[in-house]
Amino acid sequence: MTSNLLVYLIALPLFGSAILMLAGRRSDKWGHLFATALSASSFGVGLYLFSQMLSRSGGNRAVTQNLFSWISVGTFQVNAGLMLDQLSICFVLLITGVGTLIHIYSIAYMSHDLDRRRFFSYLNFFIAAMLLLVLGDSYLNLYVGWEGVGLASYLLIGFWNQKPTYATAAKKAFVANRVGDLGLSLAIMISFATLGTVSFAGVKAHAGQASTASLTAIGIMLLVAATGKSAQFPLQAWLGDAMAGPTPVSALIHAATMVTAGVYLIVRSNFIFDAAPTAQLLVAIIGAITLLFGAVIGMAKDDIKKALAASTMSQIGYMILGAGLGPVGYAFAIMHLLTHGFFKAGMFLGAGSVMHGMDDEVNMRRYGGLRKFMPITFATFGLGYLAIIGVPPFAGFYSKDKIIEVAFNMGGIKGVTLGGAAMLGAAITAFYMTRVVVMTFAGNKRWDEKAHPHESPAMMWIPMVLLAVGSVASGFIFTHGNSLVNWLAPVVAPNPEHHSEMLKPAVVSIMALVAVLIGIGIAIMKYLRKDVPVVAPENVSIFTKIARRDLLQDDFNEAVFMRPGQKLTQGLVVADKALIDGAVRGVARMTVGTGSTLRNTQTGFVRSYAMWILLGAIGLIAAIWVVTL
Amino acid sequence: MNSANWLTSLGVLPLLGAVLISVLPKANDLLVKRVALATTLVVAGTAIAMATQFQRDNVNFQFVETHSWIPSLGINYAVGVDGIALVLILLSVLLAPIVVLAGWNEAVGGRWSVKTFYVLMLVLETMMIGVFASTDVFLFYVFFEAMLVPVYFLIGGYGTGARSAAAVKFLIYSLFGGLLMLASIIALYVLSGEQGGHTFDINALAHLHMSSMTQNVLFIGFFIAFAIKAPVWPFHTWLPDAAEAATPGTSVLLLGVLDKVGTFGMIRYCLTLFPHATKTFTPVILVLAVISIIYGAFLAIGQTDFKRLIAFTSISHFGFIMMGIFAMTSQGHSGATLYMFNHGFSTAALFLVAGWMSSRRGSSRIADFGGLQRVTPVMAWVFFFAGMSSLALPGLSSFVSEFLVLVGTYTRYPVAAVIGAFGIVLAALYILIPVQRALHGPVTEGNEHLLDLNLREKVAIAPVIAVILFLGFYPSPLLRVINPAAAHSIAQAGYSDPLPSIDKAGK
Amino acid sequence: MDTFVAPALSYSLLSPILIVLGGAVLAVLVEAFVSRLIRPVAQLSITLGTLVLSLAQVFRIRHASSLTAAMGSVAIDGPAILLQGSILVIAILGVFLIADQEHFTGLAAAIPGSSEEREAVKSGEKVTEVYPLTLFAVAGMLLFPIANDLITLFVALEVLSLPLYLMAGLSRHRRLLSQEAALKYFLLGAFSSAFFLFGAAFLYGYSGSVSLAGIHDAIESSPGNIVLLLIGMSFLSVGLLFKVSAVPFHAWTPDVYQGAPTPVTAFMAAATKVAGFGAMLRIFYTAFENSYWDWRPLLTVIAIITMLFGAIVAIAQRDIKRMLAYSSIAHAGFLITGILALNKSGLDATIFYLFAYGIATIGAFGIVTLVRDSSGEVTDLNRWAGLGKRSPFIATVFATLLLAFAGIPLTSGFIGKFTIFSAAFESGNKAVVVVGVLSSAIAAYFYIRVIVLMFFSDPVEDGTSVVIPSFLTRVTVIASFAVTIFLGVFPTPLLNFISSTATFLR
Amino acid sequence: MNPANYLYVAALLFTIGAIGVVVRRNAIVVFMCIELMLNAANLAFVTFARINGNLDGQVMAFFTMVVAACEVVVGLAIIVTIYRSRRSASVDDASLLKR
Repeated sequence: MTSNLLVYLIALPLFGSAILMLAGRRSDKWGHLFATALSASSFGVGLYLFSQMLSRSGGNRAVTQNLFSWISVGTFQVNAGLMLDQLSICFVLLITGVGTLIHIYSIAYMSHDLDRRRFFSYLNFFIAAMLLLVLGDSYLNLYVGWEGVGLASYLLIGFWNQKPTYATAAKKAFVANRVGDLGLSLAIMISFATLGTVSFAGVKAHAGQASTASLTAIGIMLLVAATGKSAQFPLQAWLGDAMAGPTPVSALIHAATMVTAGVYLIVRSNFIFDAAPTAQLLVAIIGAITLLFGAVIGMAKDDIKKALAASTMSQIGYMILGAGLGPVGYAFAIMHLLTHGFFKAGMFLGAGSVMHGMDDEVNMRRYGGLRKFMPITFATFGLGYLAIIGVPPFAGFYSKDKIIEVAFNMGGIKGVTLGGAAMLGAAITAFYMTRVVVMTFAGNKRWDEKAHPHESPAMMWIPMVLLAVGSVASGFIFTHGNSLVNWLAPVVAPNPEHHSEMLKPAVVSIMALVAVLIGIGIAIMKYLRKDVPVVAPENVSIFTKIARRDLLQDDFNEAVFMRPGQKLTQGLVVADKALIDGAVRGVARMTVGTGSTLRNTQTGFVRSYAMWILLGAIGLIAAIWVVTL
Repeated sequence: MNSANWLTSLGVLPLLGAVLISVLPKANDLLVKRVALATTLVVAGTAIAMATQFQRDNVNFQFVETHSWIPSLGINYAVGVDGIALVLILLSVLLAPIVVLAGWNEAVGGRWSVKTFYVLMLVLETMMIGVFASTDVFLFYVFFEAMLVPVYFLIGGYGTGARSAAAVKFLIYSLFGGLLMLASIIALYVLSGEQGGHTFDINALAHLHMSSMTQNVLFIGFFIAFAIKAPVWPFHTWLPDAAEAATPGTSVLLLGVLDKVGTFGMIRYCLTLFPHATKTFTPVILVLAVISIIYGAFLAIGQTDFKRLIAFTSISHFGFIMMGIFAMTSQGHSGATLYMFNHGFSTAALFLVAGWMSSRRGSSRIADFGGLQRVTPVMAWVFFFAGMSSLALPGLSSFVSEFLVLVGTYTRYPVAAVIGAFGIVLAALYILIPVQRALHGPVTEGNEHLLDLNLREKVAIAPVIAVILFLGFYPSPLLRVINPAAAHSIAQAGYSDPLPSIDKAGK
Repeated sequence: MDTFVAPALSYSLLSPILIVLGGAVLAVLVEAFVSRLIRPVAQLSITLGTLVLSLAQVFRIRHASSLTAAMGSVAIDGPAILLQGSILVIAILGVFLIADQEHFTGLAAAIPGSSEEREAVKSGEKVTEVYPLTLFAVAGMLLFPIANDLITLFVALEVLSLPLYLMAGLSRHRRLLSQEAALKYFLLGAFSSAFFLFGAAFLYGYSGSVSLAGIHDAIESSPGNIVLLLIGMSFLSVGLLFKVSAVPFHAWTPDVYQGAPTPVTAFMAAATKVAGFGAMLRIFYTAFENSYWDWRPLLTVIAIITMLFGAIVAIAQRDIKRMLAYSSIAHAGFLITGILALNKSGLDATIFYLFAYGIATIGAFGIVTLVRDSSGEVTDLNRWAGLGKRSPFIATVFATLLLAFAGIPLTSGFIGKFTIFSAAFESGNKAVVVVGVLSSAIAAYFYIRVIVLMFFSDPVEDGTSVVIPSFLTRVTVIASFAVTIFLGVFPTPLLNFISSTATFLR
Repeated sequence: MNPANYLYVAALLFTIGAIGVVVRRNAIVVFMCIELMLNAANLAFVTFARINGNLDGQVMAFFTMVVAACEVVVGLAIIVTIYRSRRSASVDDASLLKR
């Protein structure tokens, strides 16, 4: 089934971005509105396609559009083709929907920035790239979007790049992503070498014939790609710094959409992972590690955005874990992705509005008792909070508990460890999110007198409200009658045989709730009962110190990659001059030297010349003698 | 126009322009420049017209033209193009007007008059066309060597810094390689004489009977010449010096076109004439290629000067091209040829902007710049764009070629491809580090009053950007021309694409 | 006791030589009897007239071939005609340079710096002995490559050498150097010709005949004592290799080239090489043909040493004339490879190379005569800096000639190198080809260095300037420039003519 | 008596001459050594003429004498000029041209 509307999903925002770029300052007046309109219209197209989809039965809901033959050399045939199926439509709606809300929010948030127009053209560009990522019908098309969003995030993180640290953060993000991209491109190479195709359909069709080894290789490479893009261990280090970007960016790119691309990639490649258990297990393990890693960092952060970033990392860890659990997990991974999209974006926008009110103060130790000053922000943020810690009946409860449950149900050591990790993560999540809420909205005010906290304009709180609605309702909607699971069934093909339930869902939920309550309790003990010092106490345990230093992730990279790399580079630069070029110059110098030495045979004394001739003659005789013997 | 003499006319046009310029009054620089620009535009137009006549699926040389030149030595003036040569000729003639327009004032302050500069330029253009078009090995050699002279004077006469030293280094290096090739050519000549009549016709020589020993020796003669031309580690040290000293325009032609003669020669001569030797040496060459990729990237990261940095990035890119060529798969081959074209444009973009930056700032040291994005947004953007195309961002032309090379190599030589792929990461570093230093951060002093691009410069760079974008999304026009030729040259070398492993398993 | 038979001489075939000799005698008479005022003009016109006439004769008999022109003592055949032609053309161009009297002392016999020398200079005396000397030398050169027996060979050698010894001493400026050059050239020349003669004696002893044909037959039937042959061959080679300045018999070349008046240098650098190699070609291709197993290895070694030595030492030179001298040594090496080839293509290539190289050399030295300061020519390379600025045209021509020496395509030098190397390769001497290629790479370096000096370095303000060339000099320079380019682009006519005519008569 | 002996003499003379050229400084003496070598050659020629039993060698000898005479003329001219300007006939003094 084909549809020629798909291209418009991408074309509209791309067009907007291009116009704003070319028009430059001339479009300062209307640029932001234009961009928002285009994003919204793209959302409209998405909705229309969604409605059409609903009108068709499960099997043939997917639509494709083939634009032209992009690269065609020998057997390497890649079309510029788009594919919209049940999986990608979820993303399309999330991207365009949340995206549009954040456009609107940014109109107000960025109103004082001289370069707002440029900001919006970036945003549009991001929307287009992200849509291409989820709509591309082959790994190579996905790759284009994949790096496109990378570029967008680079540009947006470095939006205020006159600040060197921000510029560095942007560079860091790009490079880390490139490492992931390396994985993706290798995956594509392997799949072409083994399967002779790189289109999703093709790979899906032939995956069965390929050897497990090569499929595992592909899977691991895809996982590398995912870790890069989704800030998973060990490529997670860039996400925290990425908070240098304007808060709407953090909400859209580094919470709701781009960072979840890794999850999309893995779920999209279910046919590979299902056939490569090792790779799949690795995915689950990475997810588990990261969800704890992020959670731990989250506990120690005083910068509200960094705390949220850490929690994003952790939540995506849940998704990856879910995706790593195989057919039963894919749907829940996606579900958590969507719900997370709502509540995390909402909370980021909330954080943004707090910063807006506190003239860009990000240190939570300088907040406190803000709830009466910005009630709406508090309300929306609170709902998001309840959602993320997984309190029923909020969205997080449904999605996260499902993942924990499925994890336990893997059975055996695997089940216990993964499930346990997820459970522990839930508790920690509850702790640090409570900490955030308490430090920000509750307790005594700790900001100095210059700050005049105030509620943000409607332009900003309306999107927050809408997202809050999402974070309340979405979970219920998705799980009501297994709607999302069934919806995604044609894509991810859950295997019918039912797992031996190690634990009943109810049990899992109760355990989870208990864990959450413990987390909340400790947090309240620590931060509500005693009042929070304005400067972070130094006399803390080594663990806290390490956690504050992001578990030494940067120190590690620096020690293992950066410094040796720099040494190597300097060494090579010297070696190039000294050895290679030196060798060349040496030969030249040697020749000249020989010349000036031989020159001295020309003594100027005629008798020595005569001597030469005489010796020459004798030499000739001697030689000719030898020759004839 | 009679299709037989397309190439000759193409080659003669710049010469006519040169003659015309040389009779113009010395004083009137503007007129000289205009004539030069007009000439190059006419040539470009003619070339495009010719390209439309090219039959894509015909793998034989087209627009063939043969006149006996030195019959007593069996030397002919024989020209003709296949898809690969055609693409490279297009590259040369398209870059020429851009270079003229972009470097509108770069001839000023040279040793000699502006006139001389453009005469040399146009003569060089003729040579470039000739070197790609000739199908007679001797003729090729003549162009190959004669081409050095104008470049030598362009670098030494109009460059900056240690220009004459750089020029000499360039010339000696190239001459040395050329002479080794001459030895091989002489051997070919003698062999052809022993096997029925002296000839230099590439097709005839391809059927020469040679012992594998002979093949290897002669192959080395050719290969070193080409390896020096397309600087391959460890023959590269002339390039950074030359690129640093030469004017931006010259550098564009040097890196963008002249160095391609090396890689082109590998395809056209090494592969066609010495298939067995090619097989023998492929492992060594792949190692060299991979080293070039990584080594070039690392040195690029380590450079403190824009021009040297770009030079080293090119060394890295030439590693990719060579890898693609000697991977001996249709993807690798087409990718390599496409890479040559794309690299021409992305380097052109990088070098022209770098040239504008340094001419405004009076220095090409990266450290002297800072915060340009605030002062000169357009220039900064163009540089950033050029950088992105240099690091092969998907959606830009160079991505297509780089990925084809990698995929094509992987199917036959996975290890080389995997190591080479790390160039992708390093590329991000060698582009983003200078971008951050020069464009981002606060405006450092000395840069507050730099002027942004003027209209002429915008007009000059616009087509480059357009081409890079267009080919990024729609490379087919070129690929359709390249593919048959590439497939042909692989078949000639006695290779065929490896099958996907599942099919192999099936067999 | 049979009756005396008058020798039968075919004068028309010998006419080129006879004309030149006649002209020389006439010139001597003029020197003796014509008044000083009109002497220069008269001499110049006589000399040129003679040479042109002789050239015309050569052209007239271009298809002739005879062994009996002078009772078998000379061979008139293709190579002979070609070489004589080249020599005459070069000689004419050389005389054009010599005609610029600036270079010659007014009174060769005067002590440098003595009162009578100053007198001579003041009275604007013009030396004109140089013309008859030139003519005699030319006559010797014409005879050398066609001589078909050892006697004629020796006589020709001396006839071409003796005048050159004297001419080397005629420079106006730097008299002492000039005289020293003459002395060295003379002593070493005589020394080497003694070897030549001794070698000739042994060859005669081996073969019992002084004619090359006789030696050839003797070698074929190899009757006599091989030792005699070997000694004879090597000593004869000493004399010849000396003339063409091959290492280790080269030592005179730089000194003499530098000391001699530049026009003379030009003349002898170009013409002597042609004559010398002409003779070598004939001897090695006809007389020694069958014993090449004996001499080829030696000549190979000498060729290699010569190429490398010339190229490498030239790099270290600071004086343009010395540099050209060493470059001529290197070229001698290249030419020897042509002799080594010992096949038709080698013969053709060598003849082509000789002509191309001779013409280019004349032009190069012609330009050297133009670069002067108050005290005459400037040969110090450093003072050539920025010549390209002072007079672009001259610099460009010189650069072109240098590129020709370096063997860059589209110049005669390239075709020459290519043909001669391919001939050597054909004959299986791959090593020589490789070394040749390498040494031309080295050689390229110092040619390029001069170009850099002329174009890429700024002029030093020390009064060095390029004088407006006299008409004749201009003709020489332009002619050699034109020929160099023409032969680089359209060598076909000459190549064809050579390959169609050049076959030795035995 | 064995004609070969004449050849030995010739060779001896030639060697003496050659060595003389290398070791003696005075230009005149050097020149005379060269003459000696020429005459050694002459001796060889006539000897061979005798051995081969034809006259060519002897003819050659006559030619050589003439040529040698010419050489003397030229040579003395040069040497004398040098002597006059330098007041010395030592060949080692004439060594301005070098390297």
